[in-house]
Amino acid sequence: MKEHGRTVHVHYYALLREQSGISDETVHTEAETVLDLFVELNERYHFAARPERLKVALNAEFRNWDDKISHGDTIVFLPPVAGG
Amino acid sequence: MKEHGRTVHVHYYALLREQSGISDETVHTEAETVLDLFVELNERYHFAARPERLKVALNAEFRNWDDKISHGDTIVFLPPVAGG
Amino acid sequence: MFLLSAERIDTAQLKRALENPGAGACVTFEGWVRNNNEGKTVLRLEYEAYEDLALKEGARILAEALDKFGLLGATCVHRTGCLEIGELAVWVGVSAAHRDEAFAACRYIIDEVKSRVPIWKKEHYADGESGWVNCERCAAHGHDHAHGAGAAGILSRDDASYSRQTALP
Amino acid sequence: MFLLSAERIDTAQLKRALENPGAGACVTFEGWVRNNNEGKTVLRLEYEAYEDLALKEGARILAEALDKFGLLGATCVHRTGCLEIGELAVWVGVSAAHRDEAFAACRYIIDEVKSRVPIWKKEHYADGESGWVNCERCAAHGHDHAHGAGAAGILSRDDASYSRQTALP
Repeated sequence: MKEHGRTVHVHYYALLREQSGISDETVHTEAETVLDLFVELNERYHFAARPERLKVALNAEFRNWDDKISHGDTIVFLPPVAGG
Repeated sequence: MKEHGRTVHVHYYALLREQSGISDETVHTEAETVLDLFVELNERYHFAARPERLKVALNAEFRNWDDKISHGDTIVFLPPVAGG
Repeated sequence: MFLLSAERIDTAQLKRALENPGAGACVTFEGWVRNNNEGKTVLRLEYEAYEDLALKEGARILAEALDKFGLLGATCVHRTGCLEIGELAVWVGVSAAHRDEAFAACRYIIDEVKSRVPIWKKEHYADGESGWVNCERCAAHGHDHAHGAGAAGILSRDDASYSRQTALP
Repeated sequence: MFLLSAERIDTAQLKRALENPGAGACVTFEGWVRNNNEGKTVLRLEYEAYEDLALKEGARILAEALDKFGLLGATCVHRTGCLEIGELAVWVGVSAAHRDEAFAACRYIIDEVKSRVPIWKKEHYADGESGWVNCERCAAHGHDHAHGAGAAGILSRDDASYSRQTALP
């Protein structure tokens, strides 16, 4: 583990799951905020969705893109929902 | 049968059925309009309802109080409805 | 399809009849016998219908709704006879491509049925009294709205026997 | 009670749970899988949910509705997995003293569920294509409404990989 880094769990649903090819992963990252993490992961997966079209959940609650992430957090990027 | 008179069938529902004490009757009347007939029957039964609170049906269609009645017609005075 | 029923209404069967591969929305309304009304405890209800005209007027309301909202299906069944608390008094179900029309149409049908179809409701109260219920619009507006072709304005004679439309003790 | 179900939904049982002697009205909404959407023939749907958050957000919506409309009961069940045309995808049922609140609350719940609960829908079309469906508000407004705490305004970097939110062939 690098200095200052943190290990977080990321889950993918729907379009993001298909584009990453995985349902979830454990990531070691230097990212400080949720948005930093998204940008980092987007470089790897090239998600066909702009972050302003997504919402984000931190430990199963809706949160903000500039929220800090902590070791052990579970993060989910949420494509626009379409239930019903 | 009197001259100019006509024989009609009258049905009573709800409050009017209870106040007349009958569900239906065949009436020989000199009344020319539905309203005339109501006034005539009201003298007998003293309905606790003003005709402006009632609607009237002639041969199972909503009609007007000043409609003429004919021999053999079926007339129903309708208290305010309250389905549901 | 507008029906009157003296028996318990089978809602599952009615809902199946609304199915349509183009339907994305189904809205139903159920009127249940409530244990109170205007502050009085209700024990049971009686519904009485002028069947010939009720069936015609009910069918007209459904035809209006089908036309106005572009529905795929519309059904209403109203009970007659004695009903206990909790029993289903009236069922309305509609299916449509989208939910906007389905909600609007279901509401339209129950509102029109309540104010236009010749069905009367007698409430039996815990205090031993009973009464024929006035239509909601009458109660709300002190009866200054018209009941279709009313006799107001035609009648010149006074009607001395007028009283609150309630059964005498 | 908000539930997700991988199995067929038993609506009769759900409706019985809404019964209450003070309830005069029960309104239900059913979302059915429709055979077409935006001009394309749909063969079947897949629903995917982020269960932990979906259950929490669904429960919050029902609590809001109970409070806002003074309901006597409110339930919503959403399907997950593969659904065929005509299948029940989502069921909303509410009971209340009067029909005004029941209609308003049922509509509130389905609208909020569709726009807030993390559930995604993939349509499979007759032409062999498939696509994740955008929320209705996005489609209607070209996406100038906010999805809660969105990232617009925070993000300074361009996102060159943006494209229509649809599965690649």
